[in-house]
Formats: sequence, structure tokens, C-alpha cells
Amino acid sequence: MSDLEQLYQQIILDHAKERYGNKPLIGDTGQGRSPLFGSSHQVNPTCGDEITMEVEIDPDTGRLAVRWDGQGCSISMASASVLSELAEDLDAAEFEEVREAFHELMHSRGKVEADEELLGDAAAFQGVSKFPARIKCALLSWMALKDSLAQARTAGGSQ
Amino acid sequence: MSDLEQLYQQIILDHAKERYGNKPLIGDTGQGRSPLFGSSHQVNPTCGDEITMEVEIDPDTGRLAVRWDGQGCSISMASASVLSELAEDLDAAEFEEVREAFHELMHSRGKVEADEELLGDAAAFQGVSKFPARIKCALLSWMALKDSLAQARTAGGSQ
Amino acid sequence: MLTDAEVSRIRNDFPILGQEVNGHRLAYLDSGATSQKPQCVIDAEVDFYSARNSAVHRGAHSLAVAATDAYEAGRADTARFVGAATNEIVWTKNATEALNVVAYGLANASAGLGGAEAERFRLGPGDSIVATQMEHHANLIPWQQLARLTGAEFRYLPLADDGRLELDGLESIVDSSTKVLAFTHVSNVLGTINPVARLVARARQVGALAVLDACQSVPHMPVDFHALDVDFAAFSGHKMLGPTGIGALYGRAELLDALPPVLTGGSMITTVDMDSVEFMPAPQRFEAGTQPVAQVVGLGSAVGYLTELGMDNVAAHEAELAEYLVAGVDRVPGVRRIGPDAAGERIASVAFEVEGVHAHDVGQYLDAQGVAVRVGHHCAQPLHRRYRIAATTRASAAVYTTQEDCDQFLGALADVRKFFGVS
Amino acid sequence: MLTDAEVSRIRNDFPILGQEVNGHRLAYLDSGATSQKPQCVIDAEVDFYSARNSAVHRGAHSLAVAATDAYEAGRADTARFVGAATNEIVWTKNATEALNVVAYGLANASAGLGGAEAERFRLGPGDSIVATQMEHHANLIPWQQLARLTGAEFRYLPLADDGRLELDGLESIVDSSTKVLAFTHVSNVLGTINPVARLVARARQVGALAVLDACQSVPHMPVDFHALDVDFAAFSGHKMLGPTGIGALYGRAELLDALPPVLTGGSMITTVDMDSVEFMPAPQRFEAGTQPVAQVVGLGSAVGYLTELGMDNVAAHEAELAEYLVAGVDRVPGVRRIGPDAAGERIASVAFEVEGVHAHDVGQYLDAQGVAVRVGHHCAQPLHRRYRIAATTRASAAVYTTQEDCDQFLGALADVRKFFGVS
Ligand SMILES: Cc1ncc(COP(=O)(O)O)c(C=O)c1O
Ligand SMILES: Cc1ncc(COP(=O)(O)O)c(C=O)c1O
Repeated sequence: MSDLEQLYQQIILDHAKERYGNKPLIGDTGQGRSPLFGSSHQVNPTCGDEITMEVEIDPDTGRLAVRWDGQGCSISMASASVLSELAEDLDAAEFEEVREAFHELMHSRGKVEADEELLGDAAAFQGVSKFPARIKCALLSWMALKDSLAQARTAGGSQ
Repeated sequence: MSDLEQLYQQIILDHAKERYGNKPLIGDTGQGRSPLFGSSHQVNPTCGDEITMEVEIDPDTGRLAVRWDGQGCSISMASASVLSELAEDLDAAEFEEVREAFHELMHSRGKVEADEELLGDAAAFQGVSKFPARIKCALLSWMALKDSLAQARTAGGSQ
Repeated sequence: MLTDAEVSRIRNDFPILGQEVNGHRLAYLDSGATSQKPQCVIDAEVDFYSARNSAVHRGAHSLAVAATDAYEAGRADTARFVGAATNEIVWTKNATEALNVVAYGLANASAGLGGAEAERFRLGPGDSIVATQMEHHANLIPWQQLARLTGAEFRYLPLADDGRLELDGLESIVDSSTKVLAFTHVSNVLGTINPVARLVARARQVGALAVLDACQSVPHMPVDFHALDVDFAAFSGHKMLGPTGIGALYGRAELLDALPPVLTGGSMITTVDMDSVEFMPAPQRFEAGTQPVAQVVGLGSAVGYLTELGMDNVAAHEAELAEYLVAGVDRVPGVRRIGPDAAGERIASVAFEVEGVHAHDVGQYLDAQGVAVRVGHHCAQPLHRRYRIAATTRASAAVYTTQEDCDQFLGALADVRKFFGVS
Repeated sequence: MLTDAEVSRIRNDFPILGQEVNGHRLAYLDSGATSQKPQCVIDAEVDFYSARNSAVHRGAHSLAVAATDAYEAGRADTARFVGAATNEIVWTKNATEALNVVAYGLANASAGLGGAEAERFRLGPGDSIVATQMEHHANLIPWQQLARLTGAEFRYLPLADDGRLELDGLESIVDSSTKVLAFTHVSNVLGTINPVARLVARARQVGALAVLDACQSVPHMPVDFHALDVDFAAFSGHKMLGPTGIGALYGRAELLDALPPVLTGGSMITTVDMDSVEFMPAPQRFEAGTQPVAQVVGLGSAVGYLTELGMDNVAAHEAELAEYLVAGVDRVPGVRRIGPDAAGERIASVAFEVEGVHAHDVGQYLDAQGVAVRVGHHCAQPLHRRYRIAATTRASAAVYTTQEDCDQFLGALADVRKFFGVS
């Protein structure tokens, strides 16, 4: 497989089309949302790609519910899609563990083997790490979720 | 003769010591001065050398009287001295002719033969033209006289 | 015109162009971002550092004299190249700094610096500053900031659908309140060559300063600032075969001598005391501190190289490439190009979007085929927003670009949609 | 310490030092103005232009990635060299620009730009800015201008007769009104090393920003900005074996992220519209437009070269030269040196006047003997006025300076007064 094919694995191209979690946003004034709510808008200044990521923490189970809207390249859209799918089964602490693993993978320049158990479909992003200019694309939604999660937890703290 | 000896000819070193025309200045409020009076302060920004040159035009004969004060290297001091001596015998138009010849000589990079008839002792500055960094030193007083002369003539015009 | 043989000889002068990228011949089509450097430019810097390096305008020793000569020769050559007097060229680190120097000069004047001579540069509430919707951020944000600092109003000339400026409203947008009209000579995205004469005439009518962003014209066509009659202009060395780290501000001599300086420090004052300061005339008043001396020398060499080729020949060669690229891109299914069609009204810089494939992905695919293009908003977000595109792909040529480069690019472009499964 | 053999090996790394000047071996003693460049620095730039040149942080293509890597490696290496975090190093064209960025950042904040985060940087009437009487104009005029723009008062710490700062009045001059205390680490004329800790402590006491001019320290001794605990610092590449056209501003991360940007344009904003703008965090917010990329790469190589030698060794070598030069100059009849005597409190930069011979003439005579020194006020007019001298001659060393250079200089200096007929 060429580097390019590793970058654009079928699973990534599929997620880029499917856009799991890409749903109408609730917004700050949203009705019926969890009190543990956060929202973060992130921009990739090079290309103007942007994403808004919303998260709700279920007050009872601690589970995350994610929705997002945005535009961008296949890597950033696929990453948001994969992340949304992954996040469904996680609580905040588990997400942080996965996020760190993903972050490390992205900065490995192709030298770290992805932990498929932990990362699931996100392991397919291993090929991105050989393309330093694209790492930002892959991380955009992860940064947005980290940021919105911090807000959601603060919202909880301030109750 | 080495370039350095050409630069520092005895005649230049002598003038640098003698400082012909280096006299107390009359100043703007000076008593008894010609109505055709001008004064110019010039600075060499590289080294902070400076000179103030005053000129009076004799209203009857048109002859120039020059006095100056300042501090600087041997080239700038010698140049002011030589200029003061020369200017005594000149009117404004004649000075302009000499000044142009001196200016041309300075920018000749040692390739023009000085017109000794016209330039008198100033012909000794031929060696300076091989030292581009020193041309400004040689020209400082000439610029000051040109400038003060323009003022003196304007003073005449505004009467 | 340059013959094919001449262009391939030119190509050989650029060591970087000989390399392979991702297993393919390099087709460098990102000259709009930065140009490559001919050997003579590289050598000029090496020679400077190896034989003449020294502080300029400061030392009396022999090296300092040699360095000063080389530095000022670079200025004289560059001035001649753009139709300016030698003392009308101020060195900056890039075009961005050059435009900022004008904006901050006006801001300083507006804050009362620069004395009576600088009064003509004052602006405040009730005044307006006009740019265009196609500007590179470098000729946009400094004016917006100036408006914020002075209370002046910021306005802009809009873009038409065809990639040209919409000038129907020129008279009402640029009006008697207008103190600055800033516009680009050539759009770095659309390739559009703007009608400088018409814009300058309007600036003159209302007494506004005409500020020209010449970044994308000076490298690609003969430019004469005196003939264009602009008040200020900016361009960058790295886009015209010169080194990085050097740009220039052109200003009409009487304006430069009156504009308050911006960066202050050594080598730009006549006297300074703990409570007073006198500035030198231009260009020195704007050149505080140690300048990019080796880069000026390199730029002088670049200008010499271009002069030898002849800017008319360069422009003719690139006009041919422009036509070829426009026609080629327009033939690729599913590609939407922005910017004018007509030859003669554009340079060889072609921006487009590929239906269903984001520009980042287009660029990545092309790179895998050895084709270097730029993707993104090319520092022109308002322009992209105007055309409702977040990011485009841009292929841009320079004097060393060949038809082979274009073919390699067009061939790869034709395969993009298939690779991403959208056709 | 460097052995004699090591120093002559070092000398061989600098191609320019091998040349003859006016029929003599070149004794380059003008490193205080600008340093010479080792072959590795020259090669780094050539290699960059020949194999990796491209726009950085903008392109997705392979060359752009290679260029970005080289550029950011230069930043990381330089940051490590001066004891800073990578994102605390902002590129400028020279140290002068770096100091101006701080001054204009404060001016912009004072004019209301930068929002709530920038409020801490506001100053106005009733506030004071303090510099010293020994400053290079680059660390003097920007502060005077800032005072003019904001209405703050400009004050200075005076010089003592022995070439040290007179700090008896420190507590009254730097008082609760003081918002900025700007001072040089090492005087470029006197060679004095200032007591940074004492000055920073006073700045902290009154809540002033401590701004360090590190131009003459970074090339000559180990410097760690975190350890010095200054808020901002400036230094220049060309004085530390690096290329011309590159300098750096150090700032504590939290300050840099809050300070309003100065030069605006491309690559420093997240979004811009015709009526709004959002800036990126540091360092990008201060790096508008195409940066001196090849020069950053060259500086990275210079830093690598110095690191390999070891800055402790460099400092020890130059301390030895300082002692040798001071003793040698003091032995020449009719010469009056300014600046401190003691080793350990000064660098190897020695300024003096020769009785009866103007500095220009001294320099000219020395040059004829192959000795390159600087003459004039060295961009420190207030300092010269303090010692009642219009111009001095300065001999200044760097890591490649040898005792032979010093002997050649001292020998020629001994003949100056005879040549001009004053002894
Ligand atoms: C102490 C000091 N500060 C500032 C500067 C200015 O540095 P640059 O000219 O590189 O901006 C210099 C050198 O000229 C210097 O010696
Ligand atoms: C039209 C235009 N203006 C301004 C600039 C800014 O030039 P620089 O980045 O060299 O300052 C560019 C290039 O990026 C440009 O294309």
C-alpha cells in the first residue's frame, strides 16, 4: 500500500461520507438537553476548515452523547465521524484515555503501531501520522470534544 | 604613496590642525552682520560629527565670508578649513562651480584628476574618493555652506 | 517570448527543480506562494558571506565598505527594476511588513507624531479607508487595524461573479472622505489583473493615497511604479526568485520623507538624546537596525537574472501558460474554476474547487503524483466567502514553469475524483 | 576553555577570515556589530534553497512539509539554546524589530486593541517607562516613542564613571508608576555585564515588565531566559554566527498570548471578515506574512555550532580575550578606555578614544593594517554624551577571535598617534 493509500483507507473515505454524529446542533439555548452540556468551535487556520462539537454527559450513567457540524477535508470529517461513534460508548475518563492514545499515534510519524482494541476505527488514522500537514485535520474534532467536555464538566461543577 | 598616505596628505593633516575659519559664530541674533546671512548645522549620523557653517554675502561685492564651528575627523575638519579659505575669494555663483567640481571629484572613486586651478588645496582631497566611507566627512562642510548660502540668498530675496 | 529550449535551460538554473518527489518528477506549481531560486541567487549570498559580510553604513573598514557597496547596489538595481528612484525603495522583511509600515506610519501621524510635515497623513473619525474584497490578508488587516486605531471607517470594493472587481460603485465607495485606497495589482487567488489606472485616477480625484500590493505583479510582468503613478507599493523578494527575508516598500520620495517612521532604533536617526530624537530622511528612516543585507544582495542577483531574461519575455511565457492552464482545468469534469477566463487579464495562477473532494484532499493526491500546489484560502478568506467556498486548490506558475509541469498537473487532476470515489 | 589548536580550527570554519585586507592578514575585531558565518551556516541555507525551499505552515505538499519541519526545528533549537519554550520564540528580522514589537504591542493595547486580556498592557499619563543611559538606540527610541504615543513618562537609569549603571537611585527611578523596565544585558560599547537579577527583582517589586536586550549576551555567554526570569528579551541572528535578516523575541508564554499583535497579515489569524478578525496564539500571531525561513534554518545551524563548542567554553575563551585586550589597550600611551576593568564583569568589547586623533582616523589607520574595528557612537549617543566623547573606536571579539588578532590590533594601535603627528 502506498502512503497515499494508507492515508485514505477505505474506512476513512467511508466515514468521510457517512459523517456519523453530524446532526443539527442543539445550541446554547437548546431545550431538553442535559445540564452537563458543552460546545466548542474549532478552526484550522490554514484552510478555514471548521467544526462545532457538542457534548452532553448523561447525569446518571456518565456516558457521552456527541453531535457536530462542520466542513472540511475527508480526514477531518472522517475523524469527527469515527470519534462520534467511539464516544457513544465512553464516559469522560475513558474518552481522555482514548484521546491520549490517538494524540500519540498522530505524532508518531508512522512509527507507533495503533492499539486497535482501544482506538477501534480510529486506528485507521495511523497513515495520517506520516503526513504532518494533515495531523491538524485529524485532531480538529478531538480538540473540539476535549474542549466541550471541559465545559460540560464545569457546567456540572457550577450547579 | 599608499592609499592611506594619499588620504592623509600633509596638506590635509595641516588644515585639520589649522582649522581656517573656525571662529566664534555670530548666530541668528548676531549684531552687525550682513543682511544676507545664512547658517546651517549638519550632522554625520554614523559618527555624530557635526558642523555649523555661517555665511554672509557682502551686499556690495557679492563676496562670501564664512565662519564655522564643529567637531569631527581630520578629513571633515580639513575640508571645512580648505573650504573657508577658498570661499573668501568667491561669490555665490563661483562657489557653486567649485562645489560641483569638488562633489564630482569625491564621487570619482579615484578615477578623475583634480582640477588644481579651480580647487586649490581642495585638490588634495582626491585621495579621499577612494574611501567611500569618508566621502561624507569631506562633504559635510560643503553641504553646510551650500545650505546656508541658499538661506542667505533667500534672506536677500525677502528684503 | 521564450523558446522551449530557453525554458528548459532556465529550469536547469534552479537546483531544486531537478528533484524527484514521491517517485515522480517534481512539478512545482506553487510559485504564487513562493518562488524557487536560481543558482546565481544562492551563489550571491554564499559569496557575500564568504567574502564581504560586514555591518553596512556604519564601519569605515574595508569589509564594511564592500558590504555597503553590495547592499546599495542591490537597492539601485531593484529600484531600476520596478521603475523607482533609488531612495524610494525601503527594505522590509516581506511585503506584509511594507504594507504595515504605511499603515503604522499613518497611525503614528494620526497620533500626532512626525510634526507638521506629517499632518497630511492624519486620519480620524469621518475619514474612510478603502480596500477590496479580493485582497490578501496582508493588504486587508493592516487597514482594518488602522481604522480601529484612528476611528476612520473601513470600506471595500466588492467582487463580481467573473472574478473582476465590481467597479460600478467606485464613485460612491471611494468618496471625498477617502484617505487611502489600497488594492492589489494582481489577485493571488483569481489571477485577475486589476485596472490600476482607473483606481489611481479615482484616488487622485478625491485626494486619497493609492497603495498598491504588487506581490503578484512584480515577479510576472514588467512593472513601473512611476508610470503606474501609485503613492506606495509593496512586493516580496521570495516571490521573484529572491531569498526569503527580504521585501520592499516603494513610496514617492516626498511622501517617504514626510511619513513618520515605524520601527525605531539604530541607523535611522541623526541625533538622539534622552528626551529628543531627529530621524534621517528616507529610506534610512524606515530601516532601523541591522538590515537583511545578504538577502538584499541575493535579491539584486534575482533582479539581474530576470532583467537578463527580459520581463516582457517572462510575461509572454507566463501568459501562454495561463491560457494553457485555464483551458486545461476547464476541460476536467467536475471542476469549478474561479477567476477570469480571458488571456491578458490574468496571470498564470488558477484556483478551482473539485466537486465532492475537499481542496486538502485534492492537494494531497496531486502531491503523491509529484505535483506541488497550494490548498486552502490562500490568505484571502473574504474572497473565498464571496464565492461560497471554504478552500480552493491553486496551481500557479513562474518563469521556470514548463508545459510539461502543466500536463503533469492536468493529468493528475483528471484522476482526483475517481480516486476519492466521486465519479 | 578552548585550546589554541581548537581556536585555530574554529577560525578555519569561517571562510571570510582567511582573506587578506589591504595587504595584511585580516584581524576582524568588529564582531560586536556583526559576526562572521561558519561554513555550516552558509551550507544550511544553500541546502535549504536547493532541496527544501517552500512556503511553511501553508502547503500540504511534500516540499512544504520539509520546509515547515526545517523551520520549526530551527525554532525548537534556538528556544532550547536560550532557555525558552518553543512557543516563546517569535521570529523577527532583527533584535530591533523584536523590541519594537513589544513597544507597539503595548501601544496597541493602550489604544484599546486586544480586548480584556490586553488590559494588563495598557499605559498612559501617570505611568512611567524606564530604560538606561547605556542603551543601544534599539532599546531606547522605541520606548521614547511609546511614551509619546501613550503620554507615559520616560525615565532612565544613569551611568557611573566606571562604566557601570549607577543604581543608587534605582528605587526612586523605578517606582510604583513604572510599567516597563528595559535594559541591556551587556553594553555594546562598554562591554559591561549588567546585574540582571537586581533589576528584575526591582521590576517585580513594582509590577513592571522586565525587557532585556540580549543582543550582546546570547552570542558570548550561556543565557537562560527562564533562569533570568525576564518577561521579554530580544536578540539577533547575525551577531551569533547566524544569517542576516533574522532576529527573535522571547516572551513568557502567557504574555505573548495576551499581547496584541503588531504586524498583521497572512498566517496569523484564524478568521477574518470584512469587519472582524481573530488572531492566532503566539508565536504565529506575531509572524505575519512569509517569514525569513532560510534564515531560521541558518540560525538553527549556528546554534548547533555554538552548542557543540559549548557556551561555557565560548565565554571562557572570550573572557581571556577581554582581559588581554583591556590590558593591552591600557598600555598604549595616549589612549583613554571607557568601561569596566574587571574580568568577569565585561565581555571582550573594548571602546576607547585616542588623544588628538578622531575615531574615524584611528579606524582608517587600523584598516590599512588589516584590522577591522568599528568607529562612531555605535548607536549609543546618550552613552557617548555621558562620557563627553563624540565617537569612540571599538574592538570586539567573538569565538573565532585569536590572540594573534589582538596582537595585530594592539601593534597597529600603538602607531596611530605617530602617524597623525600627535606624539
Ligand atoms: C546591545 C544591542 N542592542 C540592539 C542591537 C540591535 O540589533 P540589530 O541591529 O540586529 O537589530 C545591537 C546591535 O546593533 C546591540 O549591540
Ligand atoms: C497578493 C499578495 N499580497 C501580499 C502577500 C504577502 O507577501 P509576504 O508573505 O511575502 O509578506 C502575498 C503572498 O503571500 C500575496 O500574494
